[in-house]
Amino acid sequence: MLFRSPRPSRSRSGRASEVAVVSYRDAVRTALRDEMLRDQRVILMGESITGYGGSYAVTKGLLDEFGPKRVMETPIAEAGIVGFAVGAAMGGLLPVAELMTVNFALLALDQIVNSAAKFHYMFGGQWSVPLVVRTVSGFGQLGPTHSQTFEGWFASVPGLKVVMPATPADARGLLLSAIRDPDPVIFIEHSLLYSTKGEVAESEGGDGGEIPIGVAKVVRPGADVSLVAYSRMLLQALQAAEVLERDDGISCEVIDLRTLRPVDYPTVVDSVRRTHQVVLCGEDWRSGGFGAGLLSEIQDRCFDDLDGPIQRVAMRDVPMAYSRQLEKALVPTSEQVVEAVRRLN
Amino acid sequence: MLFRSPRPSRSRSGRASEVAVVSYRDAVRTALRDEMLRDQRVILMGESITGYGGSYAVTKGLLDEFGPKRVMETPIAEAGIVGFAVGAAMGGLLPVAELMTVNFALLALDQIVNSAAKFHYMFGGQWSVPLVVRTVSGFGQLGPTHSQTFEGWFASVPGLKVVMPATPADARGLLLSAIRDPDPVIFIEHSLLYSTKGEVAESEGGDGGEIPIGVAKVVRPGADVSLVAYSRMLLQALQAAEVLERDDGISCEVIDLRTLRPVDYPTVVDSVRRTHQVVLCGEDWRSGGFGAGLLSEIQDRCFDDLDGPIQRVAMRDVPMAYSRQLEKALVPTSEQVVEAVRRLN
Amino acid sequence: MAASPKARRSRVARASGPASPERDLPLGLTPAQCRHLYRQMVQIRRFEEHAAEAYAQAKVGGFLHLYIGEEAVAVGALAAGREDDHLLGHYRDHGYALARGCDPKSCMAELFGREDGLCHGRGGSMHLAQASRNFWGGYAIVGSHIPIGAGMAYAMQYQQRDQIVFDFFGDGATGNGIFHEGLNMAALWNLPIIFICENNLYGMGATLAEESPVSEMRIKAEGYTMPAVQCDGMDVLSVYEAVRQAAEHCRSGKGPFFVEALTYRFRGHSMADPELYRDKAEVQRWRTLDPIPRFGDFCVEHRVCSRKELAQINEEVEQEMLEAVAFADQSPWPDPGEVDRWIYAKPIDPEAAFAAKEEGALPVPEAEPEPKRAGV
Amino acid sequence: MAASPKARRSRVARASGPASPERDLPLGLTPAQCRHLYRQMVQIRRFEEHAAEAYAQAKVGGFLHLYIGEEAVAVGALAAGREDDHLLGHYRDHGYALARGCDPKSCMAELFGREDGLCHGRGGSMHLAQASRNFWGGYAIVGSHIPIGAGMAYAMQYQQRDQIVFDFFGDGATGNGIFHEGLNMAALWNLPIIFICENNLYGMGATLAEESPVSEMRIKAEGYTMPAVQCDGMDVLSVYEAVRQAAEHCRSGKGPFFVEALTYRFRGHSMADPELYRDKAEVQRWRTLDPIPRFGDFCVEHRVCSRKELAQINEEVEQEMLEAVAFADQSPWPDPGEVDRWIYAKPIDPEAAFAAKEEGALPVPEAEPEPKRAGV
Ligand SMILES: Cc1ncc(C[n+]2csc(CCOP(=O)(O)OP(=O)(O)O)c2C)c(N)n1
Ligand SMILES: Cc1ncc(C[n+]2csc(CCOP(=O)(O)OP(=O)(O)O)c2C)c(N)n1
Ligand SMILES: [Mg+2]
Ligand SMILES: [Mg+2]
Repeated sequence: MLFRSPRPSRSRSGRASEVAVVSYRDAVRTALRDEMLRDQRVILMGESITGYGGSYAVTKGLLDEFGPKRVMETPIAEAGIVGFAVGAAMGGLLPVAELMTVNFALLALDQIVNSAAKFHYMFGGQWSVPLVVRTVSGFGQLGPTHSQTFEGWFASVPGLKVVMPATPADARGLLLSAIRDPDPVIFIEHSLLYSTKGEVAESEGGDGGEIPIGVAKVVRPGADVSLVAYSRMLLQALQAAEVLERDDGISCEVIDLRTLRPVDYPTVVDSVRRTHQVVLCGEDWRSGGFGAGLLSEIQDRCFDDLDGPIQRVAMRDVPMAYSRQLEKALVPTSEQVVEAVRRLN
Repeated sequence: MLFRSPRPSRSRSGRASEVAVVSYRDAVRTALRDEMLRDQRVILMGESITGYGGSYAVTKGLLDEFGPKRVMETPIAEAGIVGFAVGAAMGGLLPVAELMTVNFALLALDQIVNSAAKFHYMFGGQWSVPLVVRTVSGFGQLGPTHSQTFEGWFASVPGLKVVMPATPADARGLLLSAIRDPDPVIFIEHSLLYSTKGEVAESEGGDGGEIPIGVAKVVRPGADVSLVAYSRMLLQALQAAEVLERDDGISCEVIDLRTLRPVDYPTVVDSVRRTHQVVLCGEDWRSGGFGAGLLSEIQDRCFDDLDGPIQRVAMRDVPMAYSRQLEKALVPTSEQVVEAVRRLN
Repeated sequence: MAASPKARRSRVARASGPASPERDLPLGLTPAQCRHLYRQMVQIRRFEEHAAEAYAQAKVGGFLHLYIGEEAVAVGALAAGREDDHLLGHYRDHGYALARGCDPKSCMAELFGREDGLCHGRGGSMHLAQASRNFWGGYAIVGSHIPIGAGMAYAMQYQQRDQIVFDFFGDGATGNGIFHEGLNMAALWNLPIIFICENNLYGMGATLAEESPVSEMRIKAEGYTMPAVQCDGMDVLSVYEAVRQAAEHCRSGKGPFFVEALTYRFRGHSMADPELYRDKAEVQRWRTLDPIPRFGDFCVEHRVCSRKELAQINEEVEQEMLEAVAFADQSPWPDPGEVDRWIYAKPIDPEAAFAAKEEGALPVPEAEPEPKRAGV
Repeated sequence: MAASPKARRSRVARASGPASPERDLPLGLTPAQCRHLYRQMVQIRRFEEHAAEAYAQAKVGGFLHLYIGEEAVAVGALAAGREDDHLLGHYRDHGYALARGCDPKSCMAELFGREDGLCHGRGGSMHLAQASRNFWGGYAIVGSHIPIGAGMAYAMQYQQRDQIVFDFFGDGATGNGIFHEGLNMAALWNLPIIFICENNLYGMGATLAEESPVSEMRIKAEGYTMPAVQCDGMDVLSVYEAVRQAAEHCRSGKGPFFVEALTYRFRGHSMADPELYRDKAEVQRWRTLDPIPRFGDFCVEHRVCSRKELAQINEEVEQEMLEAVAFADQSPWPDPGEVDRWIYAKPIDPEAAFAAKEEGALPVPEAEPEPKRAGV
C-alpha cells in the first residue's frame, strides 16, 4: 500500500480553527487545496483547470503547487472525464472532476447516472465510487445553451448525493464532506456566487471542518412563511424576507437546503408545521424542476398543515435568450419571492 | 425542389378509414410505413433497425420495402444519431431516429436538449427541427442500467414535445402527428405494451389519422377519484378502477395524458374539480419524477378543490435490481393504485 | 511546448498552381477576387475590434470569442465554395458570418442583444445564423455541430442536390467523442461535407499537447479513410487552395474531406481570458504572420492594387463598422412580452383545445406556415 | 458482406515463438498450462449452454448474451496477464468471469437472480463482478467502461503499482464517441491498459461494414499512436501471444496497447435474437474454426494429453456445471426487504440527524467500514 489515508504528516488537526472572511471562490479553492494536502489520493481533473486556472479561476495555482499528476488538464471530453474519474475512484484515488458548467454535464450524464450512481448497488455493494463531480450553474447573458441548471435531474437519481452550497462556509465544509464521502457527490457551485464573501473556519490539513451532507440549515428563523431555497436563491430569499419584514410585517423563516439529495425533510416539515405556508425558490425550469419534487413530498407530508398552495419561484419555461432584456424576464428574483409570499397572505 | 409534401400519388386520403385490431408494435410500424409512403422526406435511422428488424421488431421489413437510404443502420452512437437527425431535419428531411431504449438516450441528451429543443428559439425562429426521436421505456429483469425511464426529464425541457402513447390507436395517431409536426417530438413507446392489441383506424397513404399532440383523453369517466396515467400505467389505472368499483364502490375517472409536454391541464383540472381526489400514476422514480411536476401544477391550480393530498404511484427510489423478486418490490402496480385510492377514502 | 510558427509552417504545402494570365495571380484568381478576400479579412478584423470595444462598454454581454488572427481560414475556405453551400461553425463565429456575406449591422445588433440582430437577440455572439444565406449558425457545445453538419450533408445527398457542407471547428473539438461519431457517419455514407479544423494550438487554456497525443489533427481523419490535408491558416491563398480541392472532391460525390488549417488566435479565448497559459513572446511571433498585412503585401506585389487602394478598403470597412455599431446602438430591445415566442414552430394551446372539445368540436391543429428548411 | 473466415485469418500472424523444450510447445507454455487453457474454454462453453437451458426454463430472465465461439479470446488474453491485473469487460461477460477464476456456482446464481450470486442478484448476467479477484465487472452501456478502465490504469500508474488493466469490448463499441475519449486519454497519459477489441463482425444486427468505414479496428487505435496488433480470436495461442506482448509493453511503462481479436459468436446477439441478418452458412463456416476442438487437436498433436484425457476434462467440467446449476437453483432469493440496501456506501438519515439536532447534539456522520477499492 503506497498511501495511507489521511496522510498524517503536516496535519494540524485538532488545532482550533481560525476564522477568516473569504470569497466563495477561495473557499472552494482552499478546501480543494487543504484536502489535497491532507490526502494524497485526492486528484483534480478537468478542462482548462491548469494553465488557465479554471474557467472561473477556482483552481488557480493548484497546478503549480501539486503538479500535473494531481491537477490534470483533460481533453474536452465530459463523458470521458467522468468515466475516467469513476475508474480512478475504483482504483483507489479520490478524484474531483470538474465539468466546466452544468450545461456540459449533459454530455456526461450517462456516466453519472449509469456508472457513478449505479455501481455500488448493481455490483451488490462490493465497492463504491468515491467521486466528486464539481460543476457550476449560473447565467448572465450566456445564451440558450449555457444558462441552464439541472439539479432536479441529478436529485432524482438514486445513488447520487447532490450538494449546492450558498455560502463560502458551506462551500468549504460540504466540499470536504463530499471528498471524504465514499459515494458519488454532485457538487454544484454557482457562477454568480463566486465573488460573494463570508466567514469561514479554516482548518488546513486537519480532519475536521466537515459540514454534513443531508442537513439543511435554518438561516433565518421566522413564524409566518417558510422560504425553502438553496444556492443563489438563498440570497434572494433572504432579501425577500427583509423586504417582507419591513414592508408587510411578515416573518419569514428561511431554510437553506444545502443538500438536494437526500433532502433534509424533517427540517423542512418542522418549519412548515409551524408556518403553514411555503415558498420554494429555485432556478431551474418550473415544469418538473427540483422544486416540483420538493413540493410533491411536502404536500404529501404536510397536506393538513398548509393554509394555501405551496408557491414556487422558478425559471420560466423558456429556452433562455441572450439579450439582457429578455433574460431579465426569465430568471427568478427576490421580487418574485416577495410576490409569492404576498399571494399567500 | 425535388420532393413535394405530401406526395400526392397513391394517396387514398378522404376514403373512409377501415378499423382493424392490431398490436401496439404493428401500429407503430404501419404508422411509420404509411408516413414513408406518403412523404418521401421521411427517413428512419437507428441501431439494429435494418437486418435485425429493430430490437423490439418494430421496423421489421421496412428496409426491404424502402431501402437503406430511407432505413439507415447506424453505428452505436446515440449522440451522433440525434445530432445527425437534427441536421437531416434542417436539410429538409423528416427523420425519425430510434434510440434503442430510453436508457441510452442519456448519451444523446445534449443533442436533444441543446440542439433539437433549442434551435427554433435560439436562432430567432429562422428554422425548426422537425425531428422525431422514437425510444422505449420498460423493464423485466433488464437490470440496473436498462430499466429506467426519464420522461420527467424530457418533459421539463422547453422546446420539446413529449408523447407516451398507451394504446395501439394512440401510438398510430400520435406518431403520425409527431412526424408531421415541425418541432422535435420525443416519442416514448413501452416494451411491455408492444404485444397488447387494440382497434386502430387505418388510413394508408392518407393525410388524416392524426391524434393531436397535447390533448389528454378521459378513458373512463368517473365521479370519486381522478386517476391520471400514461403509457403502461394507464392499464394499471384501469385495472385498479375496476377493482375499486367492484370491491369498494368507488368510481374512478381515468385520464390518459398521452402527451407529457405540453400537458393538457384543462382536462386534468376539470376532472379534479369534479372528483376532489387525485392519484398520479407513473413509472419513473418518485423523487422528482414526471408525477412531481404534474402534482406541483395541479396543487397550484386546484388547491381548494382537493379533499386530500394528491397521491402518487411511482418507481421506488432505488437503482433497480435484476432479480425478479427484487424488481417486483420496486415497480409500480395496479395494487398500489388501489391502495393509493383507499388511502384517500 | 507549442511548435513555433516557423516549424509548423514548414509542414504546410505552400499555395501554388497555375498562374492567372494577367498579373501572375495563382489559382486562377482575378484581381477583384483578391480585393474581395482582402476586404473580407479586414471586415472581420474591424468588426471584432469594435465588438471588443463594445464589450468593454458593457454593450455586449456574456461570452465574446474573437477570431482575430484566424480570418484567413473562414475567408479562404468560403471563397472556395458556393454561396448556397451550407455553413456551420462553432461559437467563434463572426468570421463565418461576415465571410458568408451577412450584414455587419445585423451581426452587431445580435451581439448587442437587439431586435434587429440576426437572431433577434435570442442567440448572441455565439449563435449568429442566417438561414436565407444557408449559414446555419454558430454552435457553442463543442463539437455538437459535427454530426449536425453530416446530417445536412446527408439531406443534400438524399435529395440529389449539389450543395456541400462546410463545417468549422477547433482542435479542441477533436478530443470529444461527438467529433468521431460525426466523422464516422460522414465516411460510412460518403457524405459531401468538408470538415475544417482550425488548429490554433489551444482549446481554451489547454495546449495541443495536453489535448491530443498527436499534434496533427488530420491524422484523426485518416482513420476514417478520409482524405485530409493541412494548409497554412495564416495564408488566405493556402486555405483557398486546400478547400477548393476539398470542395471539388465533395461536390463530385467522392465523400467527405478533412482540411486542417494551422492558425493562431491573437487574442484570448474569450474576453474573460487572462491568458496565463501562453507566452507573450509566442503571441508576438505569430503576430508577425498576421494574414491581413501578409495578403496586403501579396496584393501589392502582384499589382492587384496599390497600398493606397488597400488603405482605402480599410477606410471603407471602418466606415461600415462604425455604421454597424451605430445601427446596433439604435436598434430596439426585443420586447420582453415576446420572450416566449419561438419555443415551438407550432405552438399548442391545451386551453383552446379543451374549450373546443367542450363545445363538441374536435380540436384541429392549426396549419402554420412551414418554417424554412434547407432542402425545401 | 462479412469477410470469410479464411480471408480474415490470413491477415493474422500465426502464433509462433520459441518452442518449449519438452513436447515442442510454443510460447514457453507448459502442458499444465495448456490443459488449463483447454479446461477454461470448456468451462465457459458448458456454463453458457446450461445458462441457455435455464433461460429457456425461465430461470434466467432479461438479457442473456452468450460468448460461445469467442472463448479463446478471454481465456488466451487473461492467461497472458497476472491474476491481480484489473479486468473490465462488456455485458457478454461470462467468459471474463470464468477465465478470471470466479466460481461458476456464484456466477450461475447471479444469472438466476439469487442471493448467492456474485452481486447478490442485483446485477444479473450482464454485470458479473468480483472485486476480490480484481474483476471489476461487465458493463452494459456500450463503451462506457473504456474510460473507466483508463481511469483505473491511471490509479495504478499514480500509485506506482505494477498491475495493468485489461479492458474488453466489441467492434460495435468503436463507433461510440466514448471509445475515442477513453483511448485519447490512455494515450495522452501513457497508461498501462490493454484495449482488447473482440471483432466478431457484428454489433448486434449491424454488420461491420454498416458500423465502420474500416474493417480493421486496430486502425482506430493507430490515430492515438498506440501500438495495435491483430490476432486470431479463434486460436487461444494467437490471442495469448498477442496479449503477452501487449502486457509486457504496458507493464514496462510504455503506455497503452490495442489488441484486435478476430472472432465470431456462434449464437445470436442475445437469446432474443432471431438472427435474420446473417447467413446460416456463414455461421457454419465459422463453426469449423471452433476454438475448443481446434485447441484440443493441438494438445493431442503436441502430446499435452490424450483424447481420453480431454474427454475427462469435458466430463469434469460438465459435473462442475451441473453442480453450479443445482447450487443456483437452491440458493435463496434476495430478501425484498433489502431491496434498498447498497444505494449508498454511507447512507444518510436526515430523520436521525434532525432528532439529534433537536437534542442539541451535532449530527456526526457515522464512520463506516470503507468499501473496497483497488488501490487500497
Ligand atoms: C462540450 C463543451 N465542453 C466545454 C465547453 C467550454 N469551452 C468552450 S470553447 C472551449 C475550447 C474549444 O477549443 P477549440 O475547439 O480548439 O476551439 P477554439 O476556441 O480554439 O477556436 C471550451 C473547452 C463547451 N463549450 N462545450
Ligand atoms: C450505448 C448503448 N447503445 C446501445 C446498446 C444496445 N446494444 C447492446 S449490445 C449492442 C451491440 C454491441 O456490439 P459489439 O460492441 O460489437 O459487441 P458484441 O455484442 O458483438 O460482442 C448494442 C447496440 C447499449 N447496450 N448501449
Ligand atoms: Mg483551438
Ligand atoms: Mg461485435
